[in-house]
Amino acid sequence: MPTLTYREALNEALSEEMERDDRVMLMGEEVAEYDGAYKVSKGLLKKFGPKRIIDTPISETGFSGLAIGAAMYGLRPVVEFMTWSFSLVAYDQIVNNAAQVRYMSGGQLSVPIVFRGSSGGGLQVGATHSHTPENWYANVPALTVITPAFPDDAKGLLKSAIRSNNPICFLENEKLYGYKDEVPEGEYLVEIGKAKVRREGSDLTIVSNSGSTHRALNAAKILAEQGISIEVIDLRTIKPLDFATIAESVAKTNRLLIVEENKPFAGWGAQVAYQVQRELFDDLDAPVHRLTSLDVPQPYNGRMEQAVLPNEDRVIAAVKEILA
Amino acid sequence: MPTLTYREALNEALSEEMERDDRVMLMGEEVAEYDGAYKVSKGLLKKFGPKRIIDTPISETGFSGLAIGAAMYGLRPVVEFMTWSFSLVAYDQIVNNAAQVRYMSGGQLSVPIVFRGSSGGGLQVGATHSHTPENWYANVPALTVITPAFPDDAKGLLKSAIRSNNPICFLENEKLYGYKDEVPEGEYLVEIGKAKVRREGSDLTIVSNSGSTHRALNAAKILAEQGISIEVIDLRTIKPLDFATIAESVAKTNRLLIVEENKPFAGWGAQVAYQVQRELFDDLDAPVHRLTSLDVPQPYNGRMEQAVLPNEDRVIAAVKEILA
Amino acid sequence: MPAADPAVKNAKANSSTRLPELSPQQKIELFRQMVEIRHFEEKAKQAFQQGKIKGFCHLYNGQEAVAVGSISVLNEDDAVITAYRDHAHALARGSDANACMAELFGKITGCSRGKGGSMHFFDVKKGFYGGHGIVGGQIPLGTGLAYAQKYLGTNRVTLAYMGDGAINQGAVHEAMNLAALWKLPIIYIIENNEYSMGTTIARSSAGDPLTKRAGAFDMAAIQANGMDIDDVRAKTFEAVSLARTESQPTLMEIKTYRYFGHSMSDPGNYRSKDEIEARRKSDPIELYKARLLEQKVATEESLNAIDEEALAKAQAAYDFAESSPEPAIETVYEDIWTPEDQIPEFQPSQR
Amino acid sequence: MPAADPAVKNAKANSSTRLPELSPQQKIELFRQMVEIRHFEEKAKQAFQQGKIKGFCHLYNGQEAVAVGSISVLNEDDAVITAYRDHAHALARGSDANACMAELFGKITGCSRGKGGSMHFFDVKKGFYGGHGIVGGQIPLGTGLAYAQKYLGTNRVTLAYMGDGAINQGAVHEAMNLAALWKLPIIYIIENNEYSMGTTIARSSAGDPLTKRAGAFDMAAIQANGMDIDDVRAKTFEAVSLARTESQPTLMEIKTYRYFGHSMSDPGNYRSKDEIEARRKSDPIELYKARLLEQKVATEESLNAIDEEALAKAQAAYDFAESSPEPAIETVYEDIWTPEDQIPEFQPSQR
Ligand SMILES: Cc1ncc(C[n+]2csc(CCOP(=O)(O)OP(=O)(O)O)c2C)c(N)n1
Ligand SMILES: Cc1ncc(C[n+]2csc(CCOP(=O)(O)OP(=O)(O)O)c2C)c(N)n1
Ligand SMILES: [Mg+2]
Ligand SMILES: [Mg+2]
Repeated sequence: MPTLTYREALNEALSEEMERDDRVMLMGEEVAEYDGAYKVSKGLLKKFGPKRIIDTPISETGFSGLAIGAAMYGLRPVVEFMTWSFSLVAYDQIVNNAAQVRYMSGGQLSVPIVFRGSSGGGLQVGATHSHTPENWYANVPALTVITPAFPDDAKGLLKSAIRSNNPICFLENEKLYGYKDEVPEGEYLVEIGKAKVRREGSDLTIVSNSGSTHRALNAAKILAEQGISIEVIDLRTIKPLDFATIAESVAKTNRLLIVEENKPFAGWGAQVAYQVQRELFDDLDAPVHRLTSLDVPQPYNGRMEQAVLPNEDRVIAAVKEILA
Repeated sequence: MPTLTYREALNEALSEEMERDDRVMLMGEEVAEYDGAYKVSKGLLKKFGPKRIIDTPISETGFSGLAIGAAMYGLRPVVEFMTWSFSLVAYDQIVNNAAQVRYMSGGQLSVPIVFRGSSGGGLQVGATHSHTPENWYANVPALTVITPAFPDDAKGLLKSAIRSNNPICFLENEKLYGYKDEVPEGEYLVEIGKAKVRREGSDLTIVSNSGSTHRALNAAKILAEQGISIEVIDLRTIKPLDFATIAESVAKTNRLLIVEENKPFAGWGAQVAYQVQRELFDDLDAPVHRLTSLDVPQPYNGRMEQAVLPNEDRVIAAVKEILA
Repeated sequence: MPAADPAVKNAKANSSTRLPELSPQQKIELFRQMVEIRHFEEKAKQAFQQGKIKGFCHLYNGQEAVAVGSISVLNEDDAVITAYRDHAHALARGSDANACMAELFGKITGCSRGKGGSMHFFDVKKGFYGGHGIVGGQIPLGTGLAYAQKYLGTNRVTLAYMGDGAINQGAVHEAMNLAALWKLPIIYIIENNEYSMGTTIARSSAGDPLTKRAGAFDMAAIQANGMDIDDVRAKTFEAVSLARTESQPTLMEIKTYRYFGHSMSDPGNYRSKDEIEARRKSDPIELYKARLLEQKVATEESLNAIDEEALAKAQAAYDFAESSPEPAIETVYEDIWTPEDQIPEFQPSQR
Repeated sequence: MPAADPAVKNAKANSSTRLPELSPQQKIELFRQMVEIRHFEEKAKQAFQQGKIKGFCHLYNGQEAVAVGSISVLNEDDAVITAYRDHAHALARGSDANACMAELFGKITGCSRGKGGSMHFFDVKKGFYGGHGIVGGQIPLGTGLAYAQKYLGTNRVTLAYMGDGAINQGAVHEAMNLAALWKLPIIYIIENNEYSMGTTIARSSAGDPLTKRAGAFDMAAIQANGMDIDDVRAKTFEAVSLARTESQPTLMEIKTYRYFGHSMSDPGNYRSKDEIEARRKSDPIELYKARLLEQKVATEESLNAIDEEALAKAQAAYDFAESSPEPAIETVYEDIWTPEDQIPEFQPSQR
């Protein structure tokens, strides 16, 4: 199997799906001539031309709404937010239009659209540029929220997302673009709404997503050396939530730690915690714990930002606290 | 004590605070000459003149941002969203500017601003107009989110909010504007961040806010006739969360039901549930349950909308399920 | 190109494609449409007052010539999108009055299955893309319809309507820049009824006339008299021709007036009775009626008969709506997701 | 009033308040400021390449005459706000170069205590309100500063800067309408460096020139040559006078050019070396230097000495930043909330 970066895997997904269906097009700031701010769309302009790879002005509300309208008309747009932090200016279009026109029209319309781009902190770009907006979207009925952690999932989930006939928020992670791993060639679809056990273990389950999955796996490796066996579930899709996979694991380990980069108040981890205590009340040997970012805006300073994020040390400490 | 509607109580709070401090001004669509779409600002233009009660164009991003800038300069603006559903177009200004400039400036700036307006469903105004956006804001560090359920709290909390030197999202409830109750005259401040036990009971605790508190109280009354004793905690402030009051009650009743009008995925109730199972794991005789709106966009049809909302019947059924 | 010049810059396109003369039947048909809309709205008003319609309900009385006139120059497969004051646009597009009234009543037979209500009518088969509640939010969507029309090589155009108040939403500005930049076949129609709720245009919008907003983008702009359906048709036709032949957008400002409050919940204290009475004197239906009589296209009796028929049709719609069933509660879970026919391999477990 | 006429409509205000002639010292001071900014940025570039500065870092080289010239016509108590390319505006406003460099290094001695970084400089004591990362998001804020200045009767004005790409954000359009409608004492300055990241202005903005965007609102508009500090000063002074004497906003488009990539992370492949070389020939510092020499305001040696001093100052800032302490980790919890001095009764338990 070829080894690709997360970035290349996304690029391959885009390219394959655009080849497959000429109603698929990519629109966003600097996606065409610049090859993408993070080079996810590298080479696509050359391959597909300016009709299908479109540079936009800095008008997120305008081009998001435009793409939603185009989807209502039968195109299958992929909209790149240079980062998801910039989607805040387009929040209304995504929530009120992408997510709701099908319902409000009694099912006459569909909105086959993928909003995608980088997200998350850790690169010292400050409070305005480091959001993890997955809950803001996952709380909205009819929106699907996907956050891949590995190159294979990046490819397989993006391909599925583009084929989906429904509106999808696809949150990539800036820090993972350079991450390399094996990725199946050609037709490779990963099912939306399915979590994946990325490491098996018996003492405690960690549920995480995106960058946090890597922190969790790193911590699990260190803990293994200390004789502690951690099962790591990568959520992949935040919503719809694959509760069955979580439940199966927690029924086995009886302990759950959730690791998420969100700010703590009512992040998706709170939803997981709620469902687990409700459905597996008698299986739990300890309360569900969550490890999140600290409840402060993102600072620029590197040491401070590391302290804000749920780093490996904090994961290890939390595991030990639960097992204590 | 005089009896006022929720609407009149808010009006009194605005009026008193504007009299007290002439840096306080009110800005929004139809707040002046029209006396407010929901008449919350009735008579204020007459009393304070057009310099301090300002009708705006339909430009929520523009006037929210303008008001944040004015707050940075020392004014104390109150911004009315005709409904909070329309704040979605201003989401970036509230999250990235109101909530973050103080932090990003290392504490040089403060943003004494109150965003307020009606919110919630139940009036058959459809999916675009029925949002309960409290989580979308409460998830953001540095934002305070207040949702009063009664006229006295509406007055006392709005006065405190206007005096606060920090940015506050104050979510009123369309369906409560006509609700009447006793309200203390003159100087009456309610502390931000404090929940209130609105009914004492011993069998089960309900935590709720805003319109849901009324549903909970109605259900509690009916249940009392059936010999079931419910304690109802009105959260009042969603964030910062008054966990102490919740904990005290749950330690007594050992059972918790959360009633919130939010769509279910990662609503504030999930946060409450998370904290309760974590801190009071051994006190719980049953898992924490949540009753939320159904996970669908808001339908127009009245019977359907009632089915979507957490109505009294659903509260009673949930209580009985927990106690079974 | 002149910036804020309120004249469409397509002299060429104009000369080659002239607005076709209407036959007497066609003229009478336009009259009928306006009258039907008027009666539909009167009936809706009555039903609202009876408590059969809930939520917000925005009536169109006074503005009929705008929707009917502008939509009359479209082809059947062109697209239309508007805000929440949407009954007339659906009806002018040919939507079934029964289904529209039933939507107001929240019935399953409604044009949005009772889920949309007054503000959220949809009839995609007729090229009507809603009915949108967030001021200005439909304008990027409409721009996207035009984008797709061009992308797919359809030679179709889009009419995207908004109120005068909507022009101050950033979304409108962003969308207009995109349309001008990418040469999209769209006509933005401001229905300038002088008020956004209780706010006069002078208190909400700097820059007069509103066509100047197009000048910012070197976009064509044109004004029309919304009380005169022929003027609306002529000007819209110019803009539609420019869109269809040169794929260029236009901003139209159509001057009109609404007789009732902003919505049924608005007592309308910000306008005097006198002002409204004065404006009713240039009623678009009366004006057109007089013209048809003058042109001897129809007789007083025949037009009165149309009025009677329209009234009966509105009553029939009311009866249909009234007698239609409520949606089954389970339908609350329908229409959230489109079936995933593109990824059949995951169907069963997809959701 | 003419709509898109790129001329400020304040002939009256102009004649009464003339841009004062600069003394030789003042001219040299302007030169010094530009040179200091240039060296500061060069030093920042070096520090970034050394890995001492992280995140995004947007340099100002080539644009110095814009910030220095426009800010030089302000009073000390006027307000300034800009986007993320903000080092120069802070420095021109009189911020301490050491504190600015320390901010880039993320140190506690930084002008935002290490919390803001390159994009989020603040120095409120100097009337500098940031440093904002979301394109266009600062424009409503700046409009609010001007609103408060007027509300409080200060007779002060605000300069609100943005890039040419920012003009397509809806926030900018909404704010300009408000400023025109409410007659706010603000000057919107587009620093038109022809690119938003890799996108030329022709590919992002319909309507040429950008001053037409003011025409939409009957707002005064004026262009300036951003390579010529005297022109920037003269035109900004006109706009500032209009704001101060008549409380009227102006949109300025200042034509300029940036020499380096969009940010330090941008290789800048979308422009040829030739293009940049050609533009460097009209360097604002060189141009002004030549003028000062021609006017015999200074000698080559004295200007070279200033250059040396500026270099030394930048190096000193670097050293200061380097040797400053990191913020204590606990400061992560500081600066979230302002103390609640207005409601002392609830202080202890407020948070
Ligand atoms: C973003 C947003 N803000 C506010 C509202 C509330 N609102 C609905 S209609 C309206 C007035 C619109 O006036 P105009 O655009 O002139 O249209 P008209 O009603 O006159 O047809 C307002 C303020 C809304 N629906 N959306
Ligand atoms: C809303 C938003 N969208 C996108 C970005 C990413 N971004 C930062 S700067 C920039 C280009 C801005 O160009 P311009 O306004 O011309 O300013 P310049 O960089 O030339 O000074 C972009 C796209 C952002 N910060 N905010
Ligand atoms: Mg109007
Ligand atoms: Mg630029």
